[in-house]
Amino acid sequence: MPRKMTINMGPQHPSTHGVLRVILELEGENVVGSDMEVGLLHRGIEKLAESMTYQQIVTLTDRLDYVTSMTNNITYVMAVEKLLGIEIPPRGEYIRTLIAEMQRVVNHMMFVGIYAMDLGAITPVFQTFRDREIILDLFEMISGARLTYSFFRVGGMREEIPQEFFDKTKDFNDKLLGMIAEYETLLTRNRIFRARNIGVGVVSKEYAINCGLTGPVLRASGVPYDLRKAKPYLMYDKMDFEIAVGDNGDCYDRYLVRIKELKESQKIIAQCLEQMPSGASNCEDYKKYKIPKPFKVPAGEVYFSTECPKGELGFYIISDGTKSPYRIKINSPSYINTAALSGMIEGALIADVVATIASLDIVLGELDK
Amino acid sequence: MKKENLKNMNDIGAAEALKKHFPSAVESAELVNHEAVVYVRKDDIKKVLAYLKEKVGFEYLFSITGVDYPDRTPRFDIVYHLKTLEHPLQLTIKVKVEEGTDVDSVYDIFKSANWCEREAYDMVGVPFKGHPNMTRLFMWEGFEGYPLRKDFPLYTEDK
Amino acid sequence: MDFVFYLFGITGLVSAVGVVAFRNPIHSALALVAALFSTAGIYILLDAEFLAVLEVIIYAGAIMVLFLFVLMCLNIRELKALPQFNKKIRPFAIGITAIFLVDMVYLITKSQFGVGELATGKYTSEQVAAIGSNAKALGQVLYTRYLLPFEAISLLLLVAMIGAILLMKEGLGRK
Amino acid sequence: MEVILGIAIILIKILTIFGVTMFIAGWTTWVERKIIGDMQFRVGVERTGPYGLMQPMADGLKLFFKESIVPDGCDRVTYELAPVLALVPAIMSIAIVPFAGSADSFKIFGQTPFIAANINIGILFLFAWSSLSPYGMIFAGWSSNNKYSLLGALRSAALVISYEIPFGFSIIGILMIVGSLNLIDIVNAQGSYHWFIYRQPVAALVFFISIVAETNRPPFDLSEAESELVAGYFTEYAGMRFSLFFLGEYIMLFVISSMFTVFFLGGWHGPFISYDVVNNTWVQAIPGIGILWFVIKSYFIVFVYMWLRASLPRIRYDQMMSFCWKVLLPLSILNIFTTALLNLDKL
Repeated sequence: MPRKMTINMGPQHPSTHGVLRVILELEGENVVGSDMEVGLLHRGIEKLAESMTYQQIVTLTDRLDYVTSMTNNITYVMAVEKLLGIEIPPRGEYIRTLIAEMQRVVNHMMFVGIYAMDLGAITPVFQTFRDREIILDLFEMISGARLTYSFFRVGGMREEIPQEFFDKTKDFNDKLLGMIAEYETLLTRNRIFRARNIGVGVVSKEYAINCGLTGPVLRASGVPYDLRKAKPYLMYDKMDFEIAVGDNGDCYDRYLVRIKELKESQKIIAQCLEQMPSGASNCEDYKKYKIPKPFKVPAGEVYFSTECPKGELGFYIISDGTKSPYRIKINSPSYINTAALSGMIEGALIADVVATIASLDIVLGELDK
Repeated sequence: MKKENLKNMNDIGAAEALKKHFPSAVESAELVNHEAVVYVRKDDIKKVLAYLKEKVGFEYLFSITGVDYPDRTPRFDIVYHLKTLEHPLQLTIKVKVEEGTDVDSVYDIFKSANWCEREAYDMVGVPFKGHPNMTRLFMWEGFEGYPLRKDFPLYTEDK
Repeated sequence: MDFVFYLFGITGLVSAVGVVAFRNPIHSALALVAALFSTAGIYILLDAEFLAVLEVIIYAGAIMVLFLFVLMCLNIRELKALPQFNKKIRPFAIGITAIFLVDMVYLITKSQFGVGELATGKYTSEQVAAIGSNAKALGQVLYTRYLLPFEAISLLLLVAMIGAILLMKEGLGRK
Repeated sequence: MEVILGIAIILIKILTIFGVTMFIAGWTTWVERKIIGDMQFRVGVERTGPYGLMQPMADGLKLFFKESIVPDGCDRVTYELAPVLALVPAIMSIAIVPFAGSADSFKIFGQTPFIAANINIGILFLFAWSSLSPYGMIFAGWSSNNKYSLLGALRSAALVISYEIPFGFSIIGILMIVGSLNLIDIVNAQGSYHWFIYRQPVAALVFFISIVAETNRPPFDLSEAESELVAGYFTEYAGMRFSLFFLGEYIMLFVISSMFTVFFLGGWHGPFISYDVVNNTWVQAIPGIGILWFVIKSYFIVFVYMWLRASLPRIRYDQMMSFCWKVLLPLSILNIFTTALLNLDKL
């Protein structure tokens, strides 16, 4: 009796987080095969970058993962700085660390809310968005934008940060653990939530590594790999924090890893604020790199990556000594995590597919570049 | 080049050890800026990557890129980025490919190569031999040309 | 009352014809539901509201929903042509129909058919009302006079249920 | 004369029921939006009228004048019939809701005023109509020619059939104690404070879970699970046809909550209204207070529904099925046996 039915999940579907198209082959409600179609949001950022100056490309990185623009900016400008061989004074590095962690908090808050919503719980999303708003206001204070900041520039940052920002961040950070506890009351030990998550979308350690999974998804499978510890950049080697690792690699672990990371970020933000040195925050000859004057970058190539909230975001830049890069390759976490989706949803139910997609925490702008 | 020795190595050390192990397959191993870049002969890429994964512990392939050098022969570079998860080591493996020829797919060694190879094919037009589904990834079926080739027009005349 | 009876009777007959005449199985099922409803209406006219409600709950509410469930699983949109009778079956079909017809005619003539005086014997409408309600009267009869057949039937149903589960399990095992 | 009066009373009853239903359905949505808004740190509706009270009206008008799009390739007959089939059971079952009063004390033109149809087998009548409610969903899902709708319809059919069983079984304990299928008898049997929720707690629990499932409300809203099946069986409906489904859902929500009140919360009983056991008569301190108590209790259950919706994630299809067959059904059967043992003297 079972007949196969092919169903199109997306590109217009409430829970594919954008324009991802998953083609499911169903037997009843069980998934027996799946295929994916991406690229509906492909804007050719890599090609665009080839005809823009290095400083202009910062605005393109905003539009990769529009939830975590700050960390995208930081990763990109650090890649170019590495190519140029310039160093940033400690205050600049502390500020970058601080803002990267705040961006991680924003992203993980959004993940918790949207994830709960995809599982049918409609309240957590309002809690997390209410709290996320506070950080967005803070970012607006320093950059003037709420989503696409373009705040960091090669060699430093656009403006000096006012003291008020640090004070308000401290206020926020003191309340953060309470906020996290509030999200957890509705979800973490909820029986339905656990039943929907435990054992769903399981990724084994070997499969995770073989597929090159990254970020919280990799760590949930029991691989304690975090670039902040493995290859410390910025001020992370001076920070005291732990890597969140899961055991089973299921959706529940991915959720727990992110909750743990929220708490660890809280620690890092507190340490950054405490240790924040005074002095300059831009590199010595920052004037040289200021817009609108384009600058040349010595020929060569660099691959630089940081631990973005969603995973490892890397920029592979080949320079030919001119004002624009010869080739930029963006290695984005959503892309590499989504590629492994088919293997995770084999034999699952439709509801599990939704949970699994949501647990990867993808943004299609980054996937499609 | 052994797993145990990785602990005391840096990127370029690993690259040179690789060259020592495969004297014929590896064309060059040098430090470009901060990256250890290894050029491997096109036909040996699968062998080298399998060795790196199984014997050495470079088990994490996370990026495959196509780069177009229109004035050079062979015209394309296919760039593989590999790293180990236990040590902070990273290798950039490059293969030179001439237009119209193909490269061996490494999909059966690294599952992550699935979309990466499709994307490289989509963007610069280098096909991968042995890939189960060598179709375009981002661009639609029937799209003409390969966008990340240098001769792909940035602007087209309005008709 | 007569008018309501004929209304139900005609709807019942028309929809019963619809069950076999529609090409789309879902429409047939819908017609069957309508027929069941008409029957339930006639039961109510006979003061047998308990039977009427049971008819709706069990047949319309449970069995027909299951029917529809299976039909939807198979996803048959429309039959190209009505299935033809197997020639060998035809004499049996005619025979059974004839017996049924004779039976009906006999019963109707024997009971001196007339609206309003259908129930005769021990359980007339008045006597049922004296007991309390239809459901009570039925319960009393079932648990006293017809206890043995009632229990036998329930045992039979239980066996059928277990049998169905066993058959299903075997099917799962083979798969 | 008597016939005309009888017909007039029936007409008045029908109109009253219709008016009450529409009122309930419309403003229950307002209540829900306000309550859930409050739980989610939002204001809820506030633009139309004071406190947004006219919003249901505006919504209704908007839906009424909206174009009703019919999808290509749908089965026209069942497509048009489905919304009606979804609404009719809900409206029909409100006829047996006993808002207040007993059959004996207070009559207008020889009729009990606060119950439209006081029939002997009230419970079975309710079951009959609620067992028909899946038809609307099934036909809607099947006729829309949409795979998501079909999946929603399949889910709802399977669920309603399954949950009908614990739904019915959970009442049997009460029936054994009361010995009647009449709703007024059931309320009277509970007296002022001997509510069945104390005497039949397990049954109350099973009944409540089953009614949440029967009405397709969160966390059991699988047939319209928006994050999985877009909108389930009514994905393809728009305008007035959609609003019929919506109305049906909210009317059923109220009816079934009021049934919980009747079965387990003592119906219209409460403080200031009590049963005089000695004289076997009713003492109503303030007229109409029975209705007030009934509505308060029923809306408390409606509130619990909304509370659930605001706080719980959606359960998965297979988990819900196994929960029904492996937990609720044995529990309700156990409850029947226990009740029978405890009430041997009454049987």
